[in-house]
This record gives sequence, C-alpha cells and structure tokens, in this order.
Amino acid sequence: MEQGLLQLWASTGLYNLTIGQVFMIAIGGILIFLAISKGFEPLLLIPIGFGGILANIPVAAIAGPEGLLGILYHSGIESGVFPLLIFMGVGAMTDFGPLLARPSLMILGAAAQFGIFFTLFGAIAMNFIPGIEFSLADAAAIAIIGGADGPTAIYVASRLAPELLGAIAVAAYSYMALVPIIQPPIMKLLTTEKERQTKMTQLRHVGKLEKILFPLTLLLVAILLLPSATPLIGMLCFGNLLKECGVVDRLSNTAKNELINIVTIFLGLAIGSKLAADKFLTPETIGILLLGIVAFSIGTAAGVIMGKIMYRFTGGEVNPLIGAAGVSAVPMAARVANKVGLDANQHNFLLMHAMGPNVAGVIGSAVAAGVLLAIVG
Amino acid sequence: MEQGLLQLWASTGLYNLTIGQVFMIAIGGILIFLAISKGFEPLLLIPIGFGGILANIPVAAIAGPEGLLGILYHSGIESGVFPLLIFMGVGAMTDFGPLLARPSLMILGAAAQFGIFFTLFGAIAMNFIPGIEFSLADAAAIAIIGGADGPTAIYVASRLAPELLGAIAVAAYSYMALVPIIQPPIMKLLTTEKERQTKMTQLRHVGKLEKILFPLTLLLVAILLLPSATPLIGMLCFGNLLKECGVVDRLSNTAKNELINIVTIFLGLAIGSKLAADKFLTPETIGILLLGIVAFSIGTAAGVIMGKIMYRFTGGEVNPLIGAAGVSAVPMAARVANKVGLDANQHNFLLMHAMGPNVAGVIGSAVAAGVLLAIVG
Amino acid sequence: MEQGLLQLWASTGLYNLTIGQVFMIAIGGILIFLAISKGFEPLLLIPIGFGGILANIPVAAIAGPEGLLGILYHSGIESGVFPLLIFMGVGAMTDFGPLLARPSLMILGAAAQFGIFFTLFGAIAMNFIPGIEFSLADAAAIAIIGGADGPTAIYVASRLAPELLGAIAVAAYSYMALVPIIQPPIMKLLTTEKERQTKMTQLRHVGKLEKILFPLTLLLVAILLLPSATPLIGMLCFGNLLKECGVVDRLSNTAKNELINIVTIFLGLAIGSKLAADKFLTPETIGILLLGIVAFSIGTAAGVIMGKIMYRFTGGEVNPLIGAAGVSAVPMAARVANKVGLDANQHNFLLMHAMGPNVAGVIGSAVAAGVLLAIVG
Amino acid sequence: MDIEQLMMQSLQLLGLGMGAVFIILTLLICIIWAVSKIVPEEQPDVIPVPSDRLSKPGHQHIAAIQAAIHKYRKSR
Amino acid sequence: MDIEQLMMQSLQLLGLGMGAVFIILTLLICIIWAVSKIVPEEQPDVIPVPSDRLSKPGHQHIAAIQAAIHKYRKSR
Amino acid sequence: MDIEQLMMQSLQLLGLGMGAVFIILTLLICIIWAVSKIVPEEQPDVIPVPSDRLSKPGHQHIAAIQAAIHKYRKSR
Ligand code: NA
Ligand code: NA
Ligand code: NA
Repeated sequence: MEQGLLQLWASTGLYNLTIGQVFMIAIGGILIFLAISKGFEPLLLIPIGFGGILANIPVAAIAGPEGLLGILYHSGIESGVFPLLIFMGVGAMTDFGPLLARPSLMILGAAAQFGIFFTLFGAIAMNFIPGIEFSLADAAAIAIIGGADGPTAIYVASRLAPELLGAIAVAAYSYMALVPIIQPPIMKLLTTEKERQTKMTQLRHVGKLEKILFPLTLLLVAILLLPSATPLIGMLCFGNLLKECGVVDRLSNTAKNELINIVTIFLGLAIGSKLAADKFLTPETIGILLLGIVAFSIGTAAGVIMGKIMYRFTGGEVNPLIGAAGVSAVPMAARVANKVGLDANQHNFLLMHAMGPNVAGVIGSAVAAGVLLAIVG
Repeated sequence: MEQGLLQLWASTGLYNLTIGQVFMIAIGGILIFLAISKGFEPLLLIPIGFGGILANIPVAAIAGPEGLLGILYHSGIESGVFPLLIFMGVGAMTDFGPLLARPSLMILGAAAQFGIFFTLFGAIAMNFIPGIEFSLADAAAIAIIGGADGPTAIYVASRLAPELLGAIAVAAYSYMALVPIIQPPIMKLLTTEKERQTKMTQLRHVGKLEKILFPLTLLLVAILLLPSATPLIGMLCFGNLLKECGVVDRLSNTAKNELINIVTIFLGLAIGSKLAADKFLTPETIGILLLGIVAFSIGTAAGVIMGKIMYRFTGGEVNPLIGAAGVSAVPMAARVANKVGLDANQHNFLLMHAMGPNVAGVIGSAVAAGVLLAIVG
Repeated sequence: MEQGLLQLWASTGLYNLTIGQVFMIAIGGILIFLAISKGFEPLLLIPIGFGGILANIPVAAIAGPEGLLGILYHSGIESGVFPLLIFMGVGAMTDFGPLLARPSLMILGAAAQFGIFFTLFGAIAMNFIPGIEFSLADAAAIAIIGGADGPTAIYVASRLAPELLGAIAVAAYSYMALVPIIQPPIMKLLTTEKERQTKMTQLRHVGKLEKILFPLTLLLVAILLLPSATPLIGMLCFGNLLKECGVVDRLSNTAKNELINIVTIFLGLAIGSKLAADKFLTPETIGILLLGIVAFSIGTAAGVIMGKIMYRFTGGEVNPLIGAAGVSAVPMAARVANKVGLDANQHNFLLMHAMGPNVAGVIGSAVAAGVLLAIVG
Repeated sequence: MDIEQLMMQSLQLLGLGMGAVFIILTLLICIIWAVSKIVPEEQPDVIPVPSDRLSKPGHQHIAAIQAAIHKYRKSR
Repeated sequence: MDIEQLMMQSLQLLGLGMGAVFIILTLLICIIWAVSKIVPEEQPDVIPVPSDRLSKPGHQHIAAIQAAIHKYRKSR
Repeated sequence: MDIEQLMMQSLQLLGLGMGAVFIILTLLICIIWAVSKIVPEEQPDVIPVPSDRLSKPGHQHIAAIQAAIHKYRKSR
C-alpha cells in the first residue's frame, strides 16, 4: 500500500511540476484571460493559451510525440498543412472588391512590409547581445511577425525556425490583438490634423468577372515572379476563387466555416505545444517579443509615411491614415484607421477605403514570405 | 475462361467466409437492429455494428493495416486522438450549471466509481477460471467499463489493452444503452418508497463567471493531483471553456456539431475493426461482457447507497435515486433517475438534480482512469 | 547584391517554367473556365483544375511528397480513404426509393456497364499502337471511366494504376460533365420517335422498412458474391443506412454536407497533383481521353439497347431512353433522359423513372470495379 | 505477356465481368421483389392538402395570422 | 506474477483509486463552494413574460401582424 | 558566419525584399487597372427600395399578412 501511495504521489503534479512549468501555465492562463475579458484574438489565443497549459503538464506528455498536441503539431504544422488551410479559408472569406476598386492603394500594403525587413536587420543586430544567437533563418522567421498575418508567420516559422515557432506565434497574435493600442499613437504622431480629416471619394462598383479574374491573376503573377510564395498565395487564391466563382458555394461555405474552425482549434492547440517551459523560457523569446513590437511599429509607420506621400501626390485625395492598415491584421487595422479618422472628423468613414490596403497587406506579406523562403530557406 | 471463373469463385465470400465471420456479421447486424429499433445508443452502435460487419468480410481486408478501418483505427484510436476529440465535444455540450449549483452532490459521482475498482478486483479474480488470463492492465481496461463513459473506456483500453478494445467498447456502449433496464430494479431494491418520494429544492442560479472558472479550476486540480488524467480532463475542460467563455462560439459550435459528428463516424467504424472474428470470439470477451454488467450494477448500487447516506445526513433533502446517475451515462442515467422518481411521486422532477451527479460521474471516471493509467500504465 | 539578385532571379517562374508546365497550367485554367462558365461538374473540376495549376508551379514543389498536394494525395488517395468517404456521403444523399419501386429497371444499370468491359478490351487493343503500352491493370483502371462514377474510378485507379490517376480522373469528370452533349445523339440514333414518346406508369410508394433493409441487403449480396467490391459498396450502404434509419440524422447530415465537402476539396486538389506535366503529358493520356469517350458512348448505347429489349418484352411499358441513365453520372444522366423524353413528348416526365437505373448504375459500376479488383488487382 | 494473350484475358474479363454484374443485379432484383412482398405495405404519409391557397408561407405563419385576425375581429 | 499477488495489487488499487476519486471530488466541492462565495452573485437574465398568449410564433411575426392590422384599421 | 557578414546579408535582403514587394504589387496594380478597362462594366444589382416602411420582418411575411387581410376584407 505504501508503495502504491508513493507511486501515486510520484505521479502527481505537486511532485513533478517545475517552476518553469508553473510559470508557463500562468502565461497560458493570462492569454486566456486577455482573450476572454479583453477580446484579444480569442479564436486563436484561447486554443493557444489552453494548449500552452496542456503542454506544461508534467507526466502526461500531451505535447510529446505521442500526445495529442504533439500529433497535431507534427501532422499539421510541421507539414505546413494547417496554415495553408487557414489561408484557404481566409481567401474564402475575403472580399477583394475594395482593393480592385482602387488598386493604386495596394502600394500602401507594399510599404508596410518595410516592418518585416527592418526587423530582419534588427534581429541580426541583436546578435551583438551576448546569449542571443539568431541565424539568418531565425531572423527571417522572427521578422515575418511584422507581416501581421498569423498563418503566414506560422508557415514561415515552421519552415525556417520551428524551435522558435511558439514565441513567434504568440507574439504575432498578441500584437495583432494589440493593434488598437499600438497603432493610433504612431498614426497621430506622423500625421497632421488636416491630413487625418481627409475624406475619400466613394469606391466604384466592382463587377463579378473582375472578382473572379483577380485570384487567378494574382496566382499567375506569383507563379511567374515568386513561385516560393505560391503555397500561401495559391491557397488564398483558391479559397477566394471558390467564393467568387459562385458555382461551388457549398465548398466555399465549408472552407470558411467548419473547415477553418476545425483547423483553427487544432492549429491553436498545436502552437500551444511549443509553449513548453524548457523550449519557451529562453532569452530568444524575450528578443522575439521585443522585435515583434518593433516590427509592428515600423510597419505601421512605413504605411502611414507612404500614405503621406500619396496624399501629397494625389493632391489630398488619399487619407494617410489608411496606410497603417497596410500591415494586414485584417480587419482590425482597417477598423483602427476608421476609428482614428472618425476621431478627427465625425463624418469621415474610412473603413472600406482601408480594406484595400488591408488585404493588400496580406498579399504583401505573403510576397515578403516568398522572398525570405526563396533566399534564406 | 475456367481459370478466370475459378479465380472469381475463389474470391467470393461464399468460398472464403468462416463460421466465426458469419457469426460476427450477425452480431453486427444485431447491434444495428437494436440501435435502430430500440434506440440503443444509435450514434455509436450503428457505426460500430457496421464497422464490425465490414471487418469480418473476407478478401477485402477492410480492417487490415491498409484498409479504411485499419487506417482509421491506427490514426485515431491507437493514437488516442478520437476519444480526446469526442471528450472536447462533450465538454462543449455539457452544462456544468447543475453541478455548480449544488456541488455537494458530486460525492455521488465519486461513490459510483466503486463499480470500476470492484470490477478490477473481479477481473483479476476471474483468472481462477482456466482459459482466462487477465493481466493487471487488462483488468484495469475492463474495469473502466464501470465508468459508463464511452470515450474514457476507449481511451483507457487503447492505452492499456488494445487487443480487448472491441469487446470493451461494445460492452460499454451496450450497457450504457441498457441503463434504463439495468438500473431501476437496483434502485428500487435499495431504496424505500418514502426515500424515492423525496422532493428536492430548486437549484440556485449559477452565474457566467462561475461557469467560466469551473473548467479552469477542474484542470488545475487535475494538474496538481493527477496529471495522468489531464489528457481526458483537459480536453473536456477545453471544450467546456470554448462553450462558456462566450467569445468563440464558432469554435464551440463546430466542436460540438460537425467535428464530433465526423469523429463519431470514424471512431465507431474504427472500433468495429476490432470485432474481427479471430480477435473477438475468445473466452475473454464473454468475461468482459459479464464483468461489464457487474461493473454497472455495482456502480449504480454504490451511488444509490451514497445517496441514502446523504439522505440521512441532510435530514431528507437529497433523494437517493439521483445517486444512480453518478455512474455517468450522460444523460440517460439522469433520465432514469427522473423516471423512477416520477413513478414514486407524480410531481417529483429530479432531472436537473440528477444532472449534477451525472456530470460529476464523468469527472469521477476520468479521475479513476487517471489513477489506473498512472499506476498500471 | 548581384548574387542575391541572381539567386532571386534563379528562383522565379520565368527562369524555371518548362513548356510542359505552361501547357498544363493552361489546361488547369481551361478546366476552371469550363467549370465556371459552362457549369461542368464545378465541385470537382475547380479543385482539380486549381490543383493542376499548383502542381505545375516550379520551385514550390506543392505536389511533391512534402507539399500540401503531395500530402493530401498520399494520405487520402493512395490510401483510398477519400473516395470511400465520398461514397459514404453519396450513400447519405441517395434515395434508392425509385429503384426499390421498380427493381426490374436495375437490369438497365447492369447493361450500361458493358461500356467498361468493352473499353478494357479497347485499351488492350491500343497496345498495337507503337509507344502505348497498357498492362491489364492499366487497361482496367482506364476502363472504369465507363462506369461514369467519379469516386469508383479514382478508387480503382489508385489501386491498379496510380500513375494514370490524373488522366483517368480528369477524363471521368470531364465526360460526366459532357453527358448532356455525348448522350442525346446516341439515344436518338438508337430509338424511334414512338419509343421515345412512351409514358411510364407512376411508381409505387416505398416504405421506410424497405429502404432501411436495402443497404443491408445490398451489402450482404456483395459480401457473399464479391467481397472485393465491399469497400466501395460497404461505404455506400453505410451512408445510406445512416440516412434511412432515421435515428442518426446528425451523422448522416454531416456525412452528406461538411464531411463530403471537406473531402471533395482535398480530393480535387490531390487529383490535381497528378496533373504535373512530366507525368501527364504522355501518349497514354491521349489514349485515355479517347478510350474514355468510347467507354461513355458504348455504355450509353448498351443501356439504351437493353431499354429497347425491355420495351419489347413489357409491351411498351418501359421507355428505352431511361436505359441511358444506367451509366450512372447521377443525377445528370437521369436529367438527360428526362429532357430527351420531354423533347419527344411534352408531357412525358421520365426523371423519377430514370433515377432507378441511374443509381443502379452506381451499384453496377461498383460491382464491375469489384470484378476488376478481384481478378486484375 | 504478348498482346494476343492480353486480348484473350480482356475478352475473358468482359465475359466474367458482365456475367457478374448481371447475376448480382438480377439477384438483387429478386431479393428486393421478395422483400417488398414480405414487408407489410406502408401507407404513404398523407400530406393534408390545405384548402386555403395561401398555404405557401408556412402553416405557423398562417395560423398566427388567422389567430391575429380572429382576435382583431372579436375585439371590435 | 501469481494470482494472489495480482489480487493484492487490485485490492490496493481499489483503495488508492477510490481514495483519489473522493479526495479530488471533495476538493472540487470545496473549491466550487469557495468560488461561489467569492464571485459576486449574478442576477439571472429575466425573460420578460409576454402578456399576449399568442407569443408562440415569435415576436417579430406578432409585431408584423399587429402592425399590419393596425395599419389596416387606420386605413379604413 | 560572423555578425558583420550576417548584417550585410540582411541589408541585402531588405533591398531585395522591398524591391520584390513593390515590383509585384505595382505589377498587380497595372494588371488590375488593365483588366478593369477590358472587362465590360457591370451594373450593380439595384436593390428595389420597398415603399412600405414595414418591410423589416421579411417580404414573405408581409405578403402573407397582406393576403390574409385582403381575404378577410373581402370575406366581410
Ligand atoms: Na502584412
Ligand atoms: Na462515470
Ligand atoms: Na456506372
């Protein structure tokens, strides 16, 4: 009996928990708390946070190669399948109409990618700090946080630096949730009151045929110029084609509802598996969290500055605020641009105008990801 | 031509069927018949029965390692993924409100687990019968039938005694279906008419915050005391958190609808693959079926007796009938308690009062499973 | 910098695309165009066409063993899982009522399978053409196109001639889409105006019990006589039993909606992976496309001729046009029979009468597939 | 294997295959026919034909509307 | 391992297992009870009881119907 | 590889990457613009504005209600 009691005691969490695991379980709890009470990207932070808790339970080895989280990670993230399916679902949800109505605004979605490449440089510079040693692949995976696009970040990180995936995913989704806090000060700092009050003319109507042709065109351009971006862009275009073609609604509905929901649950839990204390609690993680916020801020600034340039060139037809939406973080960043615009002028509705740069930002970061995968991968 | 005819003849079922296969196909047919005409757990017994038929077809090797059922078994049950996903769905469906409203009734869900451990003892005792040889792991896997919880039984069996899984799953679901027949005589035998007529006071209202905190609390307790139970309890809590947190309804709806449906189909078929005649038709199976009914009966009795103790201690505030619901078998056992209560007193509605012990029974058997996995596994 | 530019240039599609890949990307585009603008089996041809484009992108290796399409192909088609799940969904959608109401019409669904076996002979005869070399397994896989049933064709091809799967799947779905163009001339050529005007008596009502018993009966016959057909027929019967039994509607709804949609997306993309230029652009593909149309035409003719025989034997009670529906291609072929019937007589509604042979054709081709798998496999 | 041999095999398959298809489907016809004789005939669910031509928008709506009108008529 | 030994082990498991189950569930009872005391009580959402007995078909329908009748009444 | 070399490489990536992003997105702008010129303009689906302010609960309901009232009015 004593032997049995001892065996049972030796299998308790009280006996086995390490400080690091307790700390990470608390982190998981905090992510869940923020997701529920503050509405921070709950669709992903709740599964990630919960997965993080499960991954730090001793004895059970849920994140091990034979545990549920380990299996999900191996089959869905290591393989790249989950982020690509999410991208398909995103494609099936996204209306590229605003982008097609005024394509010139895509340039804002291009400028905001400066956050990615500047951060790449910053990550490498961090190597001067003793104890941190990022390879070029690590730096590229971290930099992609600046793309403000969850599946892109996960896909690139799973290819270039899987051991950093947990921190990268947490940083990416956390900062996407923090967009309403991070962006407005930068936007206000860089623009004048008059610029922020700029009203924009109504968007033209975009026909069905143009909408069908767009995903095919986009894929074609990616094939010709940057095939390494085609897994991501291809699935985005596939989902969007399912949506726009109008003859396979049952497929596009499944892609943007049940399928993306199932994959989101699995993806979140699987990312959580990378929050195991021994892998997560490293100096690198702190570096990643720091670099992530730098990436977001620089990206926002670059977008706004390009907005100011367009404001100047078009003679005041473009409100520079919508440049901030170029970082992606769909649709949060567009809403933030709208809100800051409303603060400056109560009758200034920028939401639809910001959606163009916003979805252009998704394309922009997929392109940036393609460059990184082509040269660093 | 004759050669071709012979080859075709040699590939027919008439040529290849064994007596055992014919028998097992009939068993599969009977399970389907009971499921359809008597409503015996049709969601699982129809896929299991059909899978059992498919597994006993000669030549086709559907349950073999390259057949559909074999693939489903390997990827979903051997890995533990399917029962855990089912548990997530169950969590997303379960309202722990009644349990939270009157937590003391959880003790009934604890008592009913006596069926599990008594049966463990009984299974070992069966070793005195020549021809039957159960290891401690086998006995533990069989005993869990007494938990009256399908996914828990399948998960434990897949870990401790995969070769007995078919019989254990069939026994577990069959007896769960038979709860309305097995339980009432025991309940009536152990209680007096006066006890059965006991009315219970209305449950207090349980707030949203308490409901959100419960799955997290439960998981925390499991982490501290019994990490080996956390795969099961963790997924139950995860599903329940998705439901209660209120910010990820699209995930909880998918978890409790499409995802659990898909997994149920696959799980049932995969279990069916273990009904292949050569593995199923053994003396052990008969032992398992016998032990299963013992487990259910003892569990019911233990729950009712604990109910009588609570009746005594609370001065007649607890109706002992709801103790029978402590075996789990959600929500069937709670309905049975309600029905037997109504038989004694037409105005005695016990359903909601029985739901507390009922879901407590799920937790109780998951805890019992954790003990078995920790010590025997 | 020059080195980086060169590396980037060397990773572009412009640098890497082969003529064959360009050609196949165009083919993918044409399939998508036909699916969208002409409504040719869009549910499958859009995913297949898009998958074909993705598979021909250089550098990205999306159809390679570690790319998304390669993973989907390996796990879903090589294993046989996807076509079997599709068959389950088809079973959950199919109403066998019209077939049960007038079972004698099943003979039309038998006759139309002549297309399969005649094509098998034709494929072997093609070996006389230099450069083409079909084994018996190849010929059988090609012949099954004549079954006019997508999942059956894919399942058989994945078992007997995986290297021909792409061409076979494209041929099967393309010709199924072309049924309204291929069949009417043949039907009109072989029938007289008077025959086509034949009205048929209303179908008797079929009870619930008969509908429940049918899938079980069908499976039993397949087990006894042709077990090699039971993976296909078994899943068809399973899906149909879920539908008809009436007690597991949540499972049958999932099987015929979300699950079949998810699998359709994956299956289409995975088939597309077999459209990679180096595998697809061979003389064999042209042979397969030719044989496919022969198979369809012969199958249609055989069905109509059997219809004429029944017309004679029943004294004009059977309209020979419904024989054409015996090829399967559910429900397209039945609609074509209805339309040709309406052309001959404005008040002649053959749709429900043609549904019997139509679904019998599904069973018939599954049986034919079983024979091929048993003898050639 | 030379082509002639293959052709012989494929001819043989033609015979065996069509034979199997016809045998199995004919057997099914017989069984279905037999089952339909054994199984007690079931009355089709008679859908009550509403005399009111307005029934399209759903019975509940109509019921609600009629109730409302009835109430109104009485309340005057 | 002989049967006696196994039986001893299973008896021991009975004790340990039921002990663990009771300890854990009792602990949960205490925690739930404590939480319910700490958490501020929440008023159940009061569902307004419609005075109109016709409410079954859904409020919107009724609203539409009443509006229609009202309009008709006025239009006369 | 020493840090200086890495920094050179990352600077180079900055140039190449931003270059690629701008080239590809600019190309897309041109193509989208060209396509929008080529594709025949499509009239947006004009949603008929109902003159009736009651239209919220759905046209079918209204239709049913109006029909019911019409019938009632006639039946008097
Ligand atoms: Na971006
Ligand atoms: Na239980
Ligand atoms: Na067919």
